[in-house]
Amino acid sequence: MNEPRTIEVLLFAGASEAADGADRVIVRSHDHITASELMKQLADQHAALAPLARRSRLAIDQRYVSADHVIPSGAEVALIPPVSGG
Amino acid sequence: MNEPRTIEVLLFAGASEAADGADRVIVRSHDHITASELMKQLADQHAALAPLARRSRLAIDQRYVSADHVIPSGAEVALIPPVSGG
Amino acid sequence: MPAQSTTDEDFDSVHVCLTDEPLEPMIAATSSEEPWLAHPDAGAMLWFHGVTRRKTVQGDRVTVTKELSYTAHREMAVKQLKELAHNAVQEFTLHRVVILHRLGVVPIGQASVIVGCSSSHRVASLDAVATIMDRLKKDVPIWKQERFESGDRQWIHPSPTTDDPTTH
Amino acid sequence: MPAQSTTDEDFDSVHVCLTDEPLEPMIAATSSEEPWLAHPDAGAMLWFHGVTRRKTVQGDRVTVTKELSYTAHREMAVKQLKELAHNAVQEFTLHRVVILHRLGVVPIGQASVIVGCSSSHRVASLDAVATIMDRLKKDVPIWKQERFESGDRQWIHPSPTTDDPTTH
Repeated sequence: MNEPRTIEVLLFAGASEAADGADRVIVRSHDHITASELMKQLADQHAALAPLARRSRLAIDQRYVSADHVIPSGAEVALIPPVSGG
Repeated sequence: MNEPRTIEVLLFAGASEAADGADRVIVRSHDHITASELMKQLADQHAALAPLARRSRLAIDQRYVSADHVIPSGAEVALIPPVSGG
Repeated sequence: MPAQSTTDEDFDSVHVCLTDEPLEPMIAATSSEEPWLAHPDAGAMLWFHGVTRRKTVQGDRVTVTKELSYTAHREMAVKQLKELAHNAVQEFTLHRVVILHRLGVVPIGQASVIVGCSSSHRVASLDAVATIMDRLKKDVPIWKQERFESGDRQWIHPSPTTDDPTTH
Repeated sequence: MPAQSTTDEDFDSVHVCLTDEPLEPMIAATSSEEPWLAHPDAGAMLWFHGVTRRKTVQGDRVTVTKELSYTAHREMAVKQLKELAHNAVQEFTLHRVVILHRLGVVPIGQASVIVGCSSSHRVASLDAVATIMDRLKKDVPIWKQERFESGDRQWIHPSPTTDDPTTH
């Protein structure tokens, strides 16, 4: 259990800009990781994303998830900064 | 003062229908008459209009007037039953 | 508000029309560029269409309307609609207001009234359309006659206790 | 609501689109007969246009926008817009809902979002448009970048304390 694993996180708008225009980043993580743990690792490993990540939500397979949601392997993971559509 | 006078009152919608389709009626009245007095005389002299007149407003020169408004000679007088536009 | 309280700019911001013609083509003719509501500082544009409805449900009773027919004290109605529009411009800080009302027979699915507003933010236009419709239905001397599938006809003169059942 | 709660009838009542093209011609193409909102029992149809505004006033400060540019998590945004529309149909007893959102550059005076609703009575459509816009701006993964006349560009990520200044 808790095998090492990498998770790809999709970036948009200001988050993508903070990552020099990249549309995704890789987070080194492990199995059975929760959404809140992943957010912490994302901020630790990609410092430029930290300020906006703190105000963002995580979407797994295109649904917002709660902090204790365990991220399934193979799922689409997206960092959703505060939205401003309309 | 209080010379005899006739006042033409414009009718619309259900009021016109109640007056057999007439678009106006004549009310025998006198000078210095107020809106509420005219409404009473209208109902007395045109019984078919009485029920709807009781629920109507009077417009003088295309403005709603209060009960004690004195009707100027030569003014346009209209009976405005409850409206239902829109 | 009396007319002297309206400025030239205010006058230009209002378009009011009472007509025997269908309203939809009047809107369609301008809708792609929306010149009636357009303004560089407008962030919100709202168009309300009040349309003749087939069915009216009141409790267990359903009545079927064939068509509506509208009449008005035309001159007074136009004056009041203009006043209503100008007041709304002031009260809700609107850029533009359009009020169109159709008279005569209005078949099912067609508009009897169209109200358009533009404003910097959406809440102002939403509030303005709601208020304009409320006031129009309370004060403007326009009346509808309901014509049922059964052949019956009835002028609608709502009282506080018997509301207009065909209202939009 | 999950997809299984929507019926076939409900499905037909909703039209959602995320596009890189201007929205106005899409509406104009259907506006004279309004098939998207038309329903024989609809007494009210409402179209809201959220439009790019030139000036934004915040207290004493006025900023001048050159244009806005929108991006999205497209697949997720479409799913959420559909869900939003279906929920509104149920919640407000609507006959039809249309939500169109434009992506890419939106010049001054053009619509970034258009929401249309039809209902038996006007209050339902007015409430529905207000609610749909509130929820869209809170939850749907679409972002705007403001591009100023000065050449500056800024992604808008509103927080409870710093609202989106360019909001409609």
